Amino acid sequence: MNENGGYVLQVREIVKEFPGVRALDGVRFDLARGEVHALVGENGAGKSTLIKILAGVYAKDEGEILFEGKPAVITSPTDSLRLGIKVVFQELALIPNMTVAENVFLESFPLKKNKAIDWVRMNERTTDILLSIGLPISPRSKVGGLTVSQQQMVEIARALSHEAKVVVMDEPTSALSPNEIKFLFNVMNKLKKLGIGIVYVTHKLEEVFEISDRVTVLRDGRLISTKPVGETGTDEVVRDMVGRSITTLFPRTHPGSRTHAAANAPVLQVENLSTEKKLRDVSLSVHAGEVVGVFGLLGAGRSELAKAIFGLDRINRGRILIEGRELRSGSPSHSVKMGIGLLTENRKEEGLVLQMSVSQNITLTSIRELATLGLINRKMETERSREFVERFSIKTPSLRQKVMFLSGGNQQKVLLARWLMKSLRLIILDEPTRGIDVGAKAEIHKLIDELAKEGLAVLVMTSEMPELLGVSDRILVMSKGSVTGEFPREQTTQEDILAAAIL
Amino acid sequence: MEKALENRRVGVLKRIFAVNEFGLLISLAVIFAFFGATSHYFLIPRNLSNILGQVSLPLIAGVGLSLLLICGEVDISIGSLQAVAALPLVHALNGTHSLALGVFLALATGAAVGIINGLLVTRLKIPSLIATLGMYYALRGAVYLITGKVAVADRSGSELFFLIGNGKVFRFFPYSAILMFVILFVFMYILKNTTYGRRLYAVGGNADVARSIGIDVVKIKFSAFVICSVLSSVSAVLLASRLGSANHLAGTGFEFQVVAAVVLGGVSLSGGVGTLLGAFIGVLILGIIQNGLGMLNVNTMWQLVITGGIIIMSVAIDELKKRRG
Amino acid sequence: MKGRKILIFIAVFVFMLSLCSLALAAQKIPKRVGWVGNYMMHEWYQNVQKGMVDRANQLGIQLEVLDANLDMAKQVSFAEDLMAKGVDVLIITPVQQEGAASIVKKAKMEGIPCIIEASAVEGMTTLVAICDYDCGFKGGVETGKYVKAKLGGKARIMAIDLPMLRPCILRVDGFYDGIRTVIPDAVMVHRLDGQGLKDHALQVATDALTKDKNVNVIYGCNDDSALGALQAYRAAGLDEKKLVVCGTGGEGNAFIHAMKEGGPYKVEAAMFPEAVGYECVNMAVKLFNNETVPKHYVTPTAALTTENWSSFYTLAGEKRTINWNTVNKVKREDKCAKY
Amino acid sequence: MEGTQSSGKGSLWSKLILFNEIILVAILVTISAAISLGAPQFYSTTNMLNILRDSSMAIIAGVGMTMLIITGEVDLSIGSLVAFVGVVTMDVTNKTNSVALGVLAGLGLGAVTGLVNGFVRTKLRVNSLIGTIAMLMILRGGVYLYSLAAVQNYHQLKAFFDIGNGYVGFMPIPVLVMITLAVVFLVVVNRTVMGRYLYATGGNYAAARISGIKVDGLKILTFVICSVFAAISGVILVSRMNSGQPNAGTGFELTVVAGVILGGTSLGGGEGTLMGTLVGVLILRIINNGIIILGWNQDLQIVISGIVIIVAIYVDNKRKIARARIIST
Repeated sequence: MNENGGYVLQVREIVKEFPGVRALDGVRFDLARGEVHALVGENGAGKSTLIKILAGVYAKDEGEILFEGKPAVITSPTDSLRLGIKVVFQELALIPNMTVAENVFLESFPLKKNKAIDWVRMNERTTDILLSIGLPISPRSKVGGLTVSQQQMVEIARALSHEAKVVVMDEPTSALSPNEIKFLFNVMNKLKKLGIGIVYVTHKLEEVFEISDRVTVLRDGRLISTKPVGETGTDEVVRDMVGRSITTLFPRTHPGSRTHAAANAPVLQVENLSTEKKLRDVSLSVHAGEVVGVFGLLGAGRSELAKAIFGLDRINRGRILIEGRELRSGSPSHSVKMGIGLLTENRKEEGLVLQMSVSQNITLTSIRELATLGLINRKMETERSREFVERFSIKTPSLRQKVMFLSGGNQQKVLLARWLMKSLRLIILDEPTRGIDVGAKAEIHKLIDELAKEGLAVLVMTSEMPELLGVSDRILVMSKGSVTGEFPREQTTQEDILAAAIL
Repeated sequence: MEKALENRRVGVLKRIFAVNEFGLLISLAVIFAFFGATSHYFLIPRNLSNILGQVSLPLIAGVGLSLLLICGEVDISIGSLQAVAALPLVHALNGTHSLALGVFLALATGAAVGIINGLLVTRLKIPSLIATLGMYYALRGAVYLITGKVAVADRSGSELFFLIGNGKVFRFFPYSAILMFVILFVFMYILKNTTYGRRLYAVGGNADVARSIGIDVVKIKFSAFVICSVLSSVSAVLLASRLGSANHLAGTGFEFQVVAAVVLGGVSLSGGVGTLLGAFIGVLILGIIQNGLGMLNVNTMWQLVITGGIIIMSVAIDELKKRRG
Repeated sequence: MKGRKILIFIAVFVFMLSLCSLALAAQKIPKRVGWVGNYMMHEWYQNVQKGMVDRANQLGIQLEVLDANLDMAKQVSFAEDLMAKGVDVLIITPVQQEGAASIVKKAKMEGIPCIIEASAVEGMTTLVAICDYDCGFKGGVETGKYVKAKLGGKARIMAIDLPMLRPCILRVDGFYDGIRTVIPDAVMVHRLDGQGLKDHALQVATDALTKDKNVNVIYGCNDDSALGALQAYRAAGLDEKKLVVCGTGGEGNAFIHAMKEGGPYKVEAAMFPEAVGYECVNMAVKLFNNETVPKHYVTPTAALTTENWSSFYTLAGEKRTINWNTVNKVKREDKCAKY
Repeated sequence: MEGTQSSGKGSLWSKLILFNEIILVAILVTISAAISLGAPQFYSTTNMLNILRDSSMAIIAGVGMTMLIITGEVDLSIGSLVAFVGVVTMDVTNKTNSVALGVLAGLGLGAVTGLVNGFVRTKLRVNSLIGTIAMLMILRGGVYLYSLAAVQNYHQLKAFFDIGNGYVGFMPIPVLVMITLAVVFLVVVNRTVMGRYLYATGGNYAAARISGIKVDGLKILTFVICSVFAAISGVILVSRMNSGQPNAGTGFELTVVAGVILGGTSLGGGEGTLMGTLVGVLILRIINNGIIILGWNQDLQIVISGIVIIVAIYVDNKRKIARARIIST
C-alpha cells in the first residue's frame, strides 16, 4: 500500500480523443486519502473529460488508473461506484419525483429478507447520514422540492451511503449562496476526517485557496502544473490556466451611477411590487448606463424579482414602469417590445433552443428585424450573427453548428448576443457567470461594462460576492423576498452586505 | 430557516399528491352517484358485478401500460395484440383441449411481441410511439393474413375457458375481476416495495441520471415492454373467452381506450409519474360511463360526445390542481 | 224486422270481436325486448330499427336498443347489461359472428330467449336474416339481363367486397354466379376490399381502374361500396353509358337518388332492413311464447330496377317509407343456397 | 454517441448525409422501382396523377399536422373532422345551392374545431394527444347527430364536382391545391419568422416564451391551421365521393400522422420538414397503390406500411448521427 504513498487514486498518462479533438493528452493526476485536490482550467481544458472518465461515463483511450495502488478497470458508471468513486456532477444525478431516502439509496436499496425494500431502515439510515453532515431534512420529502444545496447534500449523502473513498465535485458552489458554501466546506472537512479524498473542480479561485490542499491546472487537455496551494497564488494559477495573465477581472470604463443617477430619469422603476410567489413590497430603480447588482442568499427572491420585472410572473400589488410607461405583467412578449431582456439562471431550460443552430439562437429575439414581410433575409441573418460571434469571440466550428454542442461559456455568450442584437433599454442578468471559466467570466464582465457604457440599464442578480462588488455601481440586498439594504459600491463591505442579506 | 422552508415544501407536495387521487375519486363518486340516481338498474348488484368483469380487461392491460409509461415509454400495439395472442390460444384449445397449453402459448406470443417492441426501442433506438405504431399496423395485418379474416371459434367446449371470461364466484364476483385484483395488487406491491419497481420510476424520471448511477436502463425498459405485452395478452385471453373465439377484429381501438384511461388516472405520458391506484380509478371511470350510458339507453352519438367531454374535463381539472398545488 | 237484423248484426260483430280478443289473449306479449346492434349509426341499422320500433309499438312492447359500435368486447358487455336489466327477449346483431357465441351461451344459462340477426352464431336458437348469397344472386341475374340487353353481352366485373364479414363474401359470390347464368363468360376483373366505406371503396377502385380500366359492371357488397366505385369510374373519365352498377342492401336513400339520376346505377339487390326489424320483433314474441321457430327465418330480398323500385319504396324528401304489401308478396327462400 | 463508421469524409457522401430527405427519397425510388417491375401500368401518367390526386388529401392535412407536431403538439381529431366537414359542406351546398357557401361553411367548421383544440391545449392545459382523441370521439358523435344518413348531392353542381375531380390542363385540381399549399408553406416554415417561431416553441417552450414569442397564441394558430387544412381535405373528399358521408375519414388521422412521422418529424417537437412529410405520405400511398396494382393480398398494405415506418426511422436515426458528426468536425 505504501509504495503508492497513500494515494487512493492515481491517474497515469491518460489520453482521450474525440473526433477532431484530443481532449486529454497524457494527463497525470493523483489524490491522497483525506486530501482536497482542486482541479482547475478553462472550459475545454479537459477537466470534465477527466472526471467523466473517473465516473465511467467515457472510456479512456490510453494510460492507466490505479485505485489504492491496484490497476482499476472503469468501463461503466457501475464500475467506478463499486470502486468507491462518487462523482457529484453539476447537473445533479437526482430523480425529482422520488424521496430523499430513495435518491440516497438509488443504486442499492436496503432490502428485507424477502427482497422487499425496507423503507423503515432506509429512512432511518438516511436521517442518520444527513444528520452526520448536519442537514436536518425529512427523508420522506420529495427531492424536487429541495434547494440546490440541499440536493447536493443528498448526493453527498449518497456517496456516504456506500462508503465512497473518493468524491469528485464538479463546480458544487456555482449555485450556492455564501453561507451555503460555508456549510458545504464544513461537510467537505468532515469527509476529509473520514479519510475520503476529494477532487474539487471549480472556477472560483478564492475557494481553491480556501478549501483545497493541492491544485492541479489543466489547459487544452494537457497537465500544466500541480502545486500545494501554499506554494502558489491566484495570479500564477490564472496564468497557468489561460496561458496569459488577465489584466483585470472587472474592467470598468462606463461612468457609473454618479453621473447618470442624478441626471436622467430612471429606465426601470419598480414600486411596491408583490407577487404570489415570494416578493414583498419591493421598490427599486435603475438608470441608463448604470449597473445595479442585486445580492441575496438562495431563496431570497433574486430570480423571482428578475422574472417578475420581466413579466413572467403575475404580480399582485405594485407596478413596474419602463421609462414612465407601465408594464403589463404576465406577458413576456410585451416586455420584450418594451425593450427588456432577461438572461435566466438556467441556460438550458429557459435560454437555449438546443437543437437549433448557433446563428438561429442568436437571432431568435431579433429575427423580425431581419425579415421583410415576415420573410427572413438569410444573408443578413448570417452576417449579423457572424458579426456577434466574432465580437463575443464565440468558439464554434460553424454558424450552422447546433448550440447544444457548445461549451457553457460559449452558450452563455450566445444568449447574451441574442439580447444585445436587439436594441434594449434594460437587461436583467440572473447569475450571468454561473459555471463559466475565468477567461469567459472576464469577457462577460467586460461586456456588462460595455452595455452600461452604451447607455443600457443593467440589473445583475448574483450570489458571487466578488462579481457583485466588481461589476455593480449600486448594490441592492434582498432577504425573504424584500429589499433589506442598498449601498453605493464605493462605500460598502462584504460584512454590511451579508448582514443585510440575513436580516 | 431552511428547515421551515423545507417543511412547507413537503407539506405542499403531500397535499398535491393527496389531492390528485382524491380529485379523481371525487369525479368517480360524482359519476357513480349520477348514474345511481338516474337509472334504476345501475346500482343492482348484478350490474355492479358486470362492471367489475367489464373493466378487468382494460385494467389488466392498463397495469402493464402504466408500468411502461412510468418508465417513459408507450405501447400502442396492444390493441392488435388482442387479436394476435388469441390465435394460438384457441387453436391449441381446439387441437389439444388443453387450456393450460393455450394460455401458455398466448402469453408466450405476448412475450415475443414485447421482446420485439423492446428490441426496436432499446436496441434500434426507435421512439416507442413510432415503433409500436409500426407494430400496430404490422400485427393487425398479420392477423388478417393468417386468418384470412375468418374468426376461429372455440370448439373445445372447455367450460373453464368459458368461465375465465364470463364466470362469477357466488354469482357475483367475476373470475376476471379476481384475476384483475390479484395482478393489480401484485404490481402495486412491486412498484412500491421492490428495487425493480422504484427503478422504473427512476428511469422514467430521468434516464440519464439512472444510467449515470449504474442502473441498466435498457434492461429496465426492455422488461417493461415485455411485461406490458404479456399482461395485454392476459386480457386478450379474457377477451377471447368473452368472445368465445379468436377474432381478427378483436381489440380494435383498445389501445386508445387503455391509454386514455390510465392517463385520465394521472399516469404521465412523459414518464416518472403515476400510480396504479390512479390507473385503476381512470379505468373505472371510463368503464362506469360506458355501462351507465348503456343503462340509460343513450345512443352512440351522445355516448361518444359525453365520453370525450368527460375525458377533457377530468384531465383539465387534474392539470388545474397540479398548478394550484 | 229491421231492428232484429241490426241486433243480429251487432251480436255477430261482438262475437267476432271477442273471438279476436281471445286469439290475441292466447299469445303472451313480452314486456321488454332488448337489442344490441353492431353499428347503429349505419343507415341500414337505422332502418332495421325503424321496422323494429314500428312493430314493437303495434304490440306495445318496450324496446331497448344498445349499440356495440363495431366493438365486440362492448357488445358482450352490453348484452350482459341488458340481461342485468332483465329484458324478456334479447336480440343480437353480431359485430362478428364467432364473437357472439358466448352471448348466446350466457342467454341460455339465464333462460332468456335470444334471437340472432344478420349472421348465424354457434348454438343460437334462431336467426332472422336474408339469404346473402341468394340476394347477390338475384342482383347478378338482373344485372346480367341489363348487360345482355344494353351493353352487348360482355360482362367485365369490378366487385367491391368486405372480406372482413362473411355475409359480404357470400353476396359477391352470389352476384358472380348469378350474372354467369345470363352471361356465362362474365369475368371478375377486380375483387377488392373496400371496407364497406365509400371513401375506401373510392380509393381502391381508383387504383384498380389504373391496373385495368376495361370494366363495365360494378358490384358493391353494400350501397356505399358500389357508389364509391362509381365515383372512381367517373373520376377516371370513363364512359358511363358503357357501365351498369349494382349495389346491395338498400340501406339508405342513396341508391334511390342514384337510380332517379338516370345514371349507370340500374340494379339494387335490396334487403329491406325495415322487414328485418319487423320480423325480429315477431320472432321475439314467438320465442317468448316458446313456439317452435325455424333455425333460420328468411326475410325477403329482391332485385330492384329503375322501373320497379318505386313499387317497393316511396321517397318524400329524405323520408322513405316501405310499401309492405309489395314487400310481403316477395317470394322468400325457405333455405339459403349457401351459408 | 456510439460509433458508426459512417462518418465518412467523402464529400459526396457527406453531401448526401446532409440532405435531410435522402433516406426517404431512396425508399420512395426503391419501392416504385420494385412495383414497376411487377406492374408496368404503375408508371402510366394516369396512375401517377391518381396517386397524387389521392395523396393530395393526406398531404394537405399532413402540411398542417407537420407544423403542429413541430410545435410539440399533435391533432388526432382530423379523421372525424374530415367526415363532419364533408357532411356540412354537402348539406349547406344543397340548402344554399352555392358551392362557395358550402366550402366556406366546411372550412369555418375546421377553423372553429382548431380553435377549440387550441384552447383545450393552451388554456385547459390538456395534453393534446388525449385532448384530440377526445375531440375525435366528440366530432364523430357530432357528425352523426348532425345527420345520420349520408347527405346526397341534390344539385349536382359542376363546380362542386370539379373541386375533387376536375382538371386544369392535365393537372387534377386537388393536386394543384396541394402543390400550391405545399410550396407556400414550405416557404412559411423554412423562410419566415413564423416558421422559425414554430421550431423555437417546439424546441424549448420556456426559452421561446422568454424570447418574447407569444407561444400560446402561436400554438392556437397552428391548431387552427392544422384543422383548416384537414377541412380542405374534407372538402376535396366530399366532392370526390359526391355525398357527405358521416362514416368517412376513419383512420385518416393515423394515415396522416404515420406519413408525417415517416417524413422524419419527431413527435418531441422542434424538428421536422414539410418535404419529409410530402415524401412520407407518398411512400405510404404508393405502397397501397402498388399492392393493388400488383394484385397482391390487400392485407399486406398495413403490414408493409408498418415495417417501412420502423425501418425508415431506424435508418434515418443513423443518418442524423452521422450528420451531427460531419457538421461538428
